[in-house]
Amino acid sequence: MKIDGKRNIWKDYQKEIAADRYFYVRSCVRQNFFPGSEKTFLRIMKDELHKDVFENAAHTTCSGIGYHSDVVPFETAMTMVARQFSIMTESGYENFTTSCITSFGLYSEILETWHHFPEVEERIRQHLLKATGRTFNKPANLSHASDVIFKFRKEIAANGKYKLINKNTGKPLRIVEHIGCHYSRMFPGKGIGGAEYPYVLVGMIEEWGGEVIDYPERRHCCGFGFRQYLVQANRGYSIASTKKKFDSMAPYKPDFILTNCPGCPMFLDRWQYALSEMEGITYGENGHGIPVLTYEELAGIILGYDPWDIGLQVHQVPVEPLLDKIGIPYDTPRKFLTMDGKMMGQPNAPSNLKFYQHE
Amino acid sequence: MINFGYKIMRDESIDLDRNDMRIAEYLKLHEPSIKLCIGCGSCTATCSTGHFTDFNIRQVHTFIRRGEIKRVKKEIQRCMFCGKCQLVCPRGVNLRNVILTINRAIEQIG
Amino acid sequence: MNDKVIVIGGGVAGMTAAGALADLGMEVLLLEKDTRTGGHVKNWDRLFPSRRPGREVMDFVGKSMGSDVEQRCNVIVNSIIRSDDGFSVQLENSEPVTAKSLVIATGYELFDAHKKEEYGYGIYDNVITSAELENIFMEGKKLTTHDGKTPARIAIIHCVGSRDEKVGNLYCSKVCCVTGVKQAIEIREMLPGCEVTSFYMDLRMYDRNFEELYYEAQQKWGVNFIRGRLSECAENPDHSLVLKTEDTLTGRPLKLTVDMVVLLVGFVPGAETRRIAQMVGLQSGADGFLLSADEHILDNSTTVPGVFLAGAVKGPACIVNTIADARATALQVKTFLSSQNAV
Amino acid sequence: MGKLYDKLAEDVRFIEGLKACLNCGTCTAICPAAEFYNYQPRQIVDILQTRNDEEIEALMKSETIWYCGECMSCVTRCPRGNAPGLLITVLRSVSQELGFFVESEKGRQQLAIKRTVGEWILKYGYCLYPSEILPQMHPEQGPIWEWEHENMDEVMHRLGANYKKTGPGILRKIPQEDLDEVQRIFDETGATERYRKIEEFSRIKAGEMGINLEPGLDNDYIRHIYTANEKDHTKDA
Repeated sequence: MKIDGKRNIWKDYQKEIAADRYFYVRSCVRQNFFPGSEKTFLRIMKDELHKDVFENAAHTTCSGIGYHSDVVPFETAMTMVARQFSIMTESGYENFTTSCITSFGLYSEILETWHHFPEVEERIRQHLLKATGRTFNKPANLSHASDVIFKFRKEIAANGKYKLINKNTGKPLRIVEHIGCHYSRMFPGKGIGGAEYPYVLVGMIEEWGGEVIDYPERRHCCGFGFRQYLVQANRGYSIASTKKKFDSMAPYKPDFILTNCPGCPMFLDRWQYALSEMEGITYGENGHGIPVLTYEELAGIILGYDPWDIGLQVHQVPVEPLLDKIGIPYDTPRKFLTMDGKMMGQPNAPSNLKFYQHE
Repeated sequence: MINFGYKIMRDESIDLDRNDMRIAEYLKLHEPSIKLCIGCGSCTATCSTGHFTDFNIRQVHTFIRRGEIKRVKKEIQRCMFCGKCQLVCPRGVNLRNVILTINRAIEQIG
Repeated sequence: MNDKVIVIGGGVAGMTAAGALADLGMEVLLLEKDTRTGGHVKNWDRLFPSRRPGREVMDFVGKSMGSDVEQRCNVIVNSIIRSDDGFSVQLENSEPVTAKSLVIATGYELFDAHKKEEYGYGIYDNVITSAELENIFMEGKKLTTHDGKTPARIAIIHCVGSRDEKVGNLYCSKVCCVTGVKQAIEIREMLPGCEVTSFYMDLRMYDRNFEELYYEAQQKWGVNFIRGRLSECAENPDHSLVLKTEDTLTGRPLKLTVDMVVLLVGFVPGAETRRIAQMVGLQSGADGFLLSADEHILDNSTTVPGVFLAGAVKGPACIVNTIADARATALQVKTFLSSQNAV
Repeated sequence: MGKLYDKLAEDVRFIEGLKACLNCGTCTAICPAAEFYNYQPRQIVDILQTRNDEEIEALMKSETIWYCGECMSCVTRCPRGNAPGLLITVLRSVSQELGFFVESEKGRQQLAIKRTVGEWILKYGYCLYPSEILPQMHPEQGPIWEWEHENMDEVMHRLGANYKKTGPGILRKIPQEDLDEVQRIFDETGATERYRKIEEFSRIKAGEMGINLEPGLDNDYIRHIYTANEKDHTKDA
């Protein structure tokens, strides 16, 4: 592998990312499964980078999961997106940053559609006006929240307490990066690094001291496939896709997986559990899984945030082995406590996948 | 082991790294004209069985050459040996003997 | 000014045109930007379909120029000025040269395989181009992987940079199909134990003895042909390559691991051709290659009086067609100058 | 050119997605669904470009169009600028509009999606909502999700959410006036009508199949479409 070859491609896919004053919209999957990640993103943006990130309570889902599972028509999804733009406009912002990759892909697709078919944009403006009385400006800058963290990766490294180095061996951690399909597959120019060798996560890993693993099924989808997970009968396909990826990456013995899409970390995490229960397979060392992190969680780790404050306790594949490798202290007794420090019971341990509980 | 209500699906792609190519090799050795196939589909177009069923002779012998024997083991028994395919083949592939050879290979190799 | 013609470009087209013009009694100046003439063919070991050495053709074309053609290598054309009685060509670091007629024979470039990102050229160690393979043959080296091992499986990938809107080239490059078949045979000749698999969409065996070569590759050399365009290439820990394609004849996705991949890179219009064309005001087609005055009946002349075209400036062409074309161009030049003189 | 084809071609995604296929197979080669299902995106494009209404209708009634996961990997690779994944979205839209979706096992699942994600959007303003993601319907979410589900208010509070509360934040209660806007957008742009059709065609189909369908998720038809894999989806129908 010649890394310079990739660097030449990365040069061709630079992308303009706004420097401040972001209008932030949330992700349905993130809020449900890894809420700590969105909290950590805002904490980093405000406390470390002193940026203006604004959220308006009136924004809703973009309806993307409904759209990609085909119950929500394109016309509706476009108008829902137009409404988000309208809320951005009324809030006085023009840099739109989304937490979700499905949304980011949908926003990109819609803006592109409007560019090529201005009559569609006009029709959607009429729909929105009629339904809600709203008008809107299109964003001056559209980014995914991972683009923003990428942009400030050096500042985060400068403020950082930890590096992606194995403290026992002194060697860089070996990391698999997984990019959400809708980040740049349809429009390679909209993603940092393009569609074939996206750089958005690689850039963070390089900057924070880790080493990136490229493996044959790197580009393969995590298996979500919308309806392919939403309906139980289809999940055999979803889990088979994930298994394909794990079988392909396992020989490289990755220390963890880094993701930028809200859905992927959930599936890469949960399907490891399901595979351990269905077939007794575990992909890490000694019955451990391979920890899966969001980029917000990783940035939080680098900055020395408490693992349980950034939400690492809601991973089914425990992250403790990774924290140990980096040398991050954690307080196991606090792992499953409430905000006020009260007990609320603990999750059961899976049968085959190692899990960490307190006494 | 927990039953989650579904099974992990099997990869249905053709994996030339893992497939057993013995029958394909046997075929190439004993009826070398098969190597000349250009995938034109003349055989399928004229196939007697294919006219009444969804049997696709071109696809079947292509699967064999890819080592996908399980997929077409039953399928191949549907050939009626009318020999029309051989008459129309632009590359002179002896398709009748291709099928006979595959059957022999299946008997010998499994 | 006597009947002087400047031929720009010293590949097979330019050399042939120059030789033919000299035979017809013209005074010919051949300009070549490279250090020596011979174009792409001088780097090609053996030629399809007969696999004769490329050198034989180069020798013939070289000799055909005789001593009457003035050759100047290492020259860069800076500008071309048109006047009533011909053209003045300004050269870098040199006095201008003048002529009554110009033949543009600046040829083509090979597609830059880096642009086909998903194939990993320049990233994965064992992905090479057809031109690099030819170079290995030319230098008489043994074909090995990047780390010096004898490859057990090689894949040849057709249509790299051709028939591909994604890289901006909708057209077919014509000669890659037969080149791929030729190279497959040559690999089998050199490494009998090495399996060779070609991934193609169509095998466009359009010319004499091409289909026969394909037949030979299948029958005698056991080359595998799978109908499906390569979708992506990825590297294994041992630097072998996983290829993903559809076997379109069975309708199933197909995976194959190989030790080396050879990309059959197509023709693209040359930057130098575009530059020179602009100087004289010639138009390009949608494919970027130069337009002649009429694609059927005036394919050697252009809309600019006195400017003629030869060879692959007009699109992908094989050697036999290029030689015939260049000779036809010479005749057209002669006809043009005769009519000028008559006036 | 047929009427069905014309109908499909009214959609801008169809115009963007169907140029001219040369049957090279780069899409099928890397399609995650093609690996596991009897599915080839190439075949979808090839059938559509025949403009043959009979074949297109059969396609819209088939299992085939429901296998795609809309990952759009095919779009990245097509050398002719086709987008099989986009064409699938159009085929699925029209299949639901015309009631063809109930003719296939996979198509019938649309009712289960409508009654979950589809209704949650209107009820909560989110595509997913934690109290609705029941561990028994999502056993692979594991013990961690069971624990979260049992302690949702506390867990969400611990993780910094603004669960069920007003103001901005994670899983906040979206104000009713905003949910009303979403409802009006759905009414105005065809989503409400699509929901109605999914319900109506499913009701008729459930009757034909003799399976009890009632509102909500706790009924035999929903259980059936949510779990049934009676066909071999790896082989031709």
